[in-house]
Amino acid sequence: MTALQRLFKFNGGVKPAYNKEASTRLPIAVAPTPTLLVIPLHQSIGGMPRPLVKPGERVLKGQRIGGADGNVSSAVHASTSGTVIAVEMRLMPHTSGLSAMCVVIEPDGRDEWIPHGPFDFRNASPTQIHDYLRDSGVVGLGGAVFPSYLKLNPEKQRNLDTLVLNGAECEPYITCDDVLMRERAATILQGALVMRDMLGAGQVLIGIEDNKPEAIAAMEAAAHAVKTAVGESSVKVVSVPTLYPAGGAKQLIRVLTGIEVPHGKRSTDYGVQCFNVGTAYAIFEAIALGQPLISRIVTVAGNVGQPRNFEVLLGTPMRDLIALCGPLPDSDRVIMGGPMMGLRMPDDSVPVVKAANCVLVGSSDLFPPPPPEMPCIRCGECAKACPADLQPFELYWFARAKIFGKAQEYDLFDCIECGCCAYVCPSHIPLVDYYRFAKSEIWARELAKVSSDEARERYEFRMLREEREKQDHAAKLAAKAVARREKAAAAKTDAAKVATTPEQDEKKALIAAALERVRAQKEQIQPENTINLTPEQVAEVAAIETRRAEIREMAKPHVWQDD
Amino acid sequence: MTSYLFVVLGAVLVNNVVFVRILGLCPFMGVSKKLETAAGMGAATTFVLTMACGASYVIDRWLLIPNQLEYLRTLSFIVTIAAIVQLTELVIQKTSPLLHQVLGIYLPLITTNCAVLGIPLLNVSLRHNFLESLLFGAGSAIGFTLALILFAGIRERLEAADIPVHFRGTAIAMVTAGLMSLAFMGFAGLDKYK
Amino acid sequence: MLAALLVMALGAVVLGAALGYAAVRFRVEGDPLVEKIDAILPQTQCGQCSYPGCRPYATAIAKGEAEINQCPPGGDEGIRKLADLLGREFKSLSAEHGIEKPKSVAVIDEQICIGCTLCIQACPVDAIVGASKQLHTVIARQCTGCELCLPPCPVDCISMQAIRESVENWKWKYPVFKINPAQREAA
Amino acid sequence: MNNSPYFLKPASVQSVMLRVLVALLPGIAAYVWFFGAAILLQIALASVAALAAEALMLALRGKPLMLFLTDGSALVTAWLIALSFPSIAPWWLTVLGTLLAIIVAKHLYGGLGQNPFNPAMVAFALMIVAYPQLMSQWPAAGATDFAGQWQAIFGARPLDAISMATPLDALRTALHTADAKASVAGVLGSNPAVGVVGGKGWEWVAAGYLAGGLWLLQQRIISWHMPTAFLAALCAIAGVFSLIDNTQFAGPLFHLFTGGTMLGAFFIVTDPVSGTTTPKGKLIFAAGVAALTWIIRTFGAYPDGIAFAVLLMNIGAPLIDLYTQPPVFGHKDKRGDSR
Repeated sequence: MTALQRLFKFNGGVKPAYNKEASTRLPIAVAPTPTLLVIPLHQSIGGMPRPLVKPGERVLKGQRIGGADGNVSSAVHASTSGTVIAVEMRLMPHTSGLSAMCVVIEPDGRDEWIPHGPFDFRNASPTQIHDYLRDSGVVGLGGAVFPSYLKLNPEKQRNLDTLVLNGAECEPYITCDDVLMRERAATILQGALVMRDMLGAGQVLIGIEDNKPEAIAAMEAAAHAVKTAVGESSVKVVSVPTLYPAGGAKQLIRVLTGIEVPHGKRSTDYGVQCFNVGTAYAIFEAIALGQPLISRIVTVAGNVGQPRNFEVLLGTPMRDLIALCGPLPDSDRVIMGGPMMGLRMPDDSVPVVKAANCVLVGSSDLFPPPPPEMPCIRCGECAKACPADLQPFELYWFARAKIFGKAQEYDLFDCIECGCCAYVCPSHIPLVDYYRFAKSEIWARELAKVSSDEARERYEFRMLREEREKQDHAAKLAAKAVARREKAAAAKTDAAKVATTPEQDEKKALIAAALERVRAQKEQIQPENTINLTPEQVAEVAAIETRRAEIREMAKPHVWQDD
Repeated sequence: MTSYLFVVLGAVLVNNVVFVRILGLCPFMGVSKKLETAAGMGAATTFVLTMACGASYVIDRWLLIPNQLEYLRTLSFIVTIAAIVQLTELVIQKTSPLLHQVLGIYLPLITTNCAVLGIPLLNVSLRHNFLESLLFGAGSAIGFTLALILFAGIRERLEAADIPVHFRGTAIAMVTAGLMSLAFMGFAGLDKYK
Repeated sequence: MLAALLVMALGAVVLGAALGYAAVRFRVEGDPLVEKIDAILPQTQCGQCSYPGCRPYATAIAKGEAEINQCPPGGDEGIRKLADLLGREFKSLSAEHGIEKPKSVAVIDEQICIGCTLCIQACPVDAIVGASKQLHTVIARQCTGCELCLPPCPVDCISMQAIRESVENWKWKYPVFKINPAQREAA
Repeated sequence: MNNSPYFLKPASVQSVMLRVLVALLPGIAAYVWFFGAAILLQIALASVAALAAEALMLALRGKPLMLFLTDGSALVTAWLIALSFPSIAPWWLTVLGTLLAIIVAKHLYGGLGQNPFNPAMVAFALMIVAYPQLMSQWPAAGATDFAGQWQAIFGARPLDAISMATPLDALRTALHTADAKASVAGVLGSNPAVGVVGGKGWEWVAAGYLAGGLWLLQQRIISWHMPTAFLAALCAIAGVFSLIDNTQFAGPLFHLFTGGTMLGAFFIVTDPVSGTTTPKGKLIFAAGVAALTWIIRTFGAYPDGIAFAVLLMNIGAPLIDLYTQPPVFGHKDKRGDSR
C-alpha cells in the first residue's frame, strides 16, 4: 500500500538527533486527575472565548465553560466534574510569562460526565456541523491549534482531491502522534473517514516519517482492516523520508502531492486539506462519542528518568506530569513542544493546554546555552537549510537593524519559524528570535496603522460636523437678523400679508447652501494628480495598490494550518 | 564606428565621470541613499547632460565661434544648462511629483553639478563633433548613473551594518566611494589599447 | 561687444520663452505629498506639534514650514519614516514639543465626573460619550491618548493609563546582541 | 535564557576559517619549494600585522577582544594578502597593505561579515596603484636563497638581482608595446619564466591551491558555483579569443595556471561576505570576475586583473543579489525578478 506513492522533496531541512526511542518504550498511561485544574479560556487561534461559569458553580465533565466568541474561536470544556473555585487571571503556558483568564476547577473525584451521545453529521446541515464542532472545542493538535470546524466546513470545499493526515511528527523528542498511531490506529482512521466524508475528499494520504516503522505498520493494518471490512480503498499510508521539518503542514503537502501552498493561501485552494492524526482522533471522539476535547496525549521527555506519553486532562499542571516521570535534579527549564520550535515556559506550574504536544524538561547539559553570537559571515548555510526557500541571512541583516520594510520585502512572513537556520548557523545567531521580534513589531505597526486610519476618519468627520454646525449656526443667526429686519420693516410700512413666510424660505435656502458647500468641499478633497492620468500612470497606480494590498495581506497574523 | 564605441565606453567606464574624473560628487553623495531615487536622479542627469552637450555644441559652433565670442563659452553654457534643468524640473514635477519631492533640492542642483558643465567643456577641448559630443555626454551621464546606482546598492546594505559611530553616514560613504574609485582604476589603459 | 550683448540677449529671450511656455504647460496644482505625510502621522490629533491636528501639520511639512521632528506620539520611528519619504536627514524628537510616551488611553473616574461635557467637546475623535449632567465614559478602543481632554475637566477626573501588556499584544523582544550593546540604542 | 531552537549543530566561524587556512597549505608548500621560504616570512609579517590591527580596532570599538581575535578571519585575510603580494616585496609593503585591509576595508565597515569589499584585494589594489614597481617584482623559480630574500624584504639589496617579471606581465608588456611582430607564442617561447602551461613553478603553486580548493569543496565550506563559473568563464573567454587570433590572445590553460587564477577561484572569489549569496548571483558574480580579469589582463595597464575584477564585482554584488533572489516556497511560478 505504501509502495506506489510518488514522493516529492522540499528544499532545505536538517537532521537533528531525534531522541524519540526513550519515550516510546512504554504504552500511553492515563495521567491521574490533579488536585486543581487550571483551564485557560484561550486555547486556540482566534478570539478569546467568553466564560460561561461562575465561581462556586458545579460543573460536569465535558461541560462547556468557555463559549466561542467571534468567527474564529473555539469552545473550552471542563476536563472533569468538580467545583469552579475561581475565574481569574492565571499564569499562561506562554513565553511572555503573562497571565490570562482561566477557569480554576477543584475536581470532586467523581468524574461525572455531562449527558452526551453521538452526533449524526450525515443528516445535519452544514451550519449544524459547524456549530457542533465549534462547541466541541476540537482544534488542530499538531501545535497550531487552529479551530477544526473552520477547516471542515463543507460549504467552502470544492473539488477537494486529497485529505492529508499528518503523522510525520518531525520534531525531536516528541512521540505523542507516534504512540497514538501505534495504539489507536483504528480510531484515527475512523476519524479520518469522518473528515473525508464531511469534506467530500477523494483520497486520504497518511504521511508518516520512516523512522516510525511501528506506527506505519499499525496504520497500514488499520487501513487494511477497513478495506476488507467495508471495501474502503481510498486510504493510503505513505512513508516519507525523515527530515526536519517534514511535519510542517506545507512541507508534508509538498512531499505527498508536489503542491506548494504559498503563504497566505489556503491549501484547499489547491485541493488539499491537512489534519494532524491527533485531530482525527479528537474528531472521532467528538462525532461518534459526543465527547468534546478535554484531554490529549502529551509526551514528557528530556531531562527525566523515564520519558513517557500520557493521556492528560487539559488544565493539569505540567509539574504534576513531570513528577510522574522522575525529573532529574539539574533540570532548569520546561519547554512546551520540541527542542526546535518549542516555547520556553515561565515555570513548571503552567497547565497543559490543547497546544501542548510535548512537555520537554531541559537542563544545561541537555540544551547547553548557545556559544556567544558572532557576526553573520553570509556563508549561506541558513539559506541551504531553509525549507521555505528564504534567504535567512538577509532577513536577519534587516531585522537586526530594525529595517522592517526590507525584511518584509525578503518575505519575512513566509518564515515558518522552524529553527533550521538557527540550528545550522556557524555564528550561533538566534535567527528565529530576530524574526519573531520583527514579525511582532510589524504586526504591532499594522494594528497601529489601522487604529490611526480610524482616528483620522473620526477626526475628519468631526471637523466636517463642526464646520456644518458653525455654518448652521451662522445661517440661523443670519435668518434671525433678516427676520428681525423684515419685521421692523413690516411694522414700519404696515404692509403685512406676505403669502409665504419668507423666514422659512430663507432658512431652507441657507441650509441648502450650507449643504452645497459641504458637498463641494468633499469633492475638492480629491487630489488633483489623480485626474488626467495616462493609461500607464493608471496602471502604475493600480500596481502600487495591489502591492500594498499584498503587503497588508502578508502582514496579517500568520495562521498555521498545521494540524 | 569603433571610435564612437570607444568614446562611449571610455566615458562610461575608463574615465568614469565620478570615479575617475571626480566630478559631480555632490549629487553622488546626496542622492544615493535609495536605489529608486538614485535611478531617478541618474535618469534626470542623463537627460540634462545629453541635452546640454547637444545645445552647447550648437551654441559653441554656430553662435560663439563665428562671432569670436569663445570667451563667453562658460557663461553661455551655464545659462543653457540652467534653463534645461529648469525645464526638466517642471516636467518631473508634473509627471512624477514624488520623484520631484524626493530629489528635492538636488534637482536644481543639477545646475551646479560640475559634471554637467564639465562634460560640454571637455567636449570642446577634445574637439568632438556633434555626434561625438552627444555620445560623450550620454556616455558620461550613463557612467554617472551607473556609479550612482551601484553606490546606492551598497549604501542600502551599509545602512544596516554595524559601522563605528564616528564613521556612520557620509564618512563611510566617502570611504566607500574611494574604494569604488580604486576598483575603477582597474580599467586604466583600456581606452589606449593599440 | 555688441555681438556679445546680442548673443546673450538672444539666448535669454529664447530660453525665457521656452521656460515660460513650460511653466504654463506643466503647471501642477494641489499637493499629493500631504496625503503621504498624513498617512505616516499617528493621527492622535493631539496638537503637540503646535498645529491643530495631524493634517495641518502634514501640510506644514509639505510646504517646508515645519520640521519633521515635532510629533511625539509618532516617535523616532515616525520621524525616520518621514525622513525616508522626504529624503531628509533623521533628527531626534524636538524636546520642546514633548517626549515619546507609552501608548495610553484616557479613563474617567466615574465617582468624580459631574457630567459637564467639556471633555466631550475637547475630544478630537469623538471617543467620549455622554450627555449633559450624565456620566461620561471613554471608548477605549477609539481613544488616541492625545490628552486633550485632561485640561478642560473641572474636577480632574480623567487620568491616562498606559495600555497593559497581555498575551495577545505581547511582543517578542529584540534578541540580546552580545557583541555591541551600544548598537541597540543607535539602531 | 534562549528561545527555540534549544540545540545547535556543532559548527563555528572559527572552524570554517581554520579549514580555509589548512586548504592554503598545499599551495604554500609548493611556493616554498619553488621560490624559497620568503613567503613564510611574508605570511608571518602579515599575520602579526593583521592580528595587531584587529586587536587595536576591536579595542577601539569596545568589542570582546579574545572572542573575535580567535575567530581566524584576520588570519585568512593576512594569508591571502601575503600570497597575493610578491614574496620578495619589502616588509613594509605587506604590513602597510595588511593594516589598510584590516582597518579600512574591514573595521570601518563594522568588522567581520559587514565589509562590502574583499579586504585582501583592497590591499592588493591600493598597493599596486601606489607602488606598481615593487608589486611587480616576483621571485624567479629556483631562486630559493633565503639570505638574499631576507635582504630583499628588509631592504638591503636591490630587488632586480633575484626577481623577474611573471609570464603575464611579460606577455602584456610585449604585446602592449605596439611591436607588430610580437605574438603570444614568440613572447612565451623565449621567456625563461614560462613552464609547461603557466609560469615555471607557479603552475605547481596553482595546482596546490587547486588541491586545497577541492578539499574545501568536499568540506562544503565553499559551494561549487563560484569556482566553477569563474574557471569555466575564464576558459571560455580565453578559448574563444585565442581561437580567433592566437598570436594576440593567450590560450585558456595559460590563463588558468598563471597569476592568481587558482588562488582567486577558490579563496578570493568565494568570499561570501563581499560576494553574492544567491545561487544564480554566485554564477553571475564569478563569471563577471572572470570576464573582467581577462579584459584587464589582456587590455589593461596592470599585470593581473583579479584584484580589480573582484573589487569591481564587489561593487555590483548587492544589486546582483537583489535581482537574483530565488523564488520562495509556494511562489515559484510568479517570482523571479519582481523586486
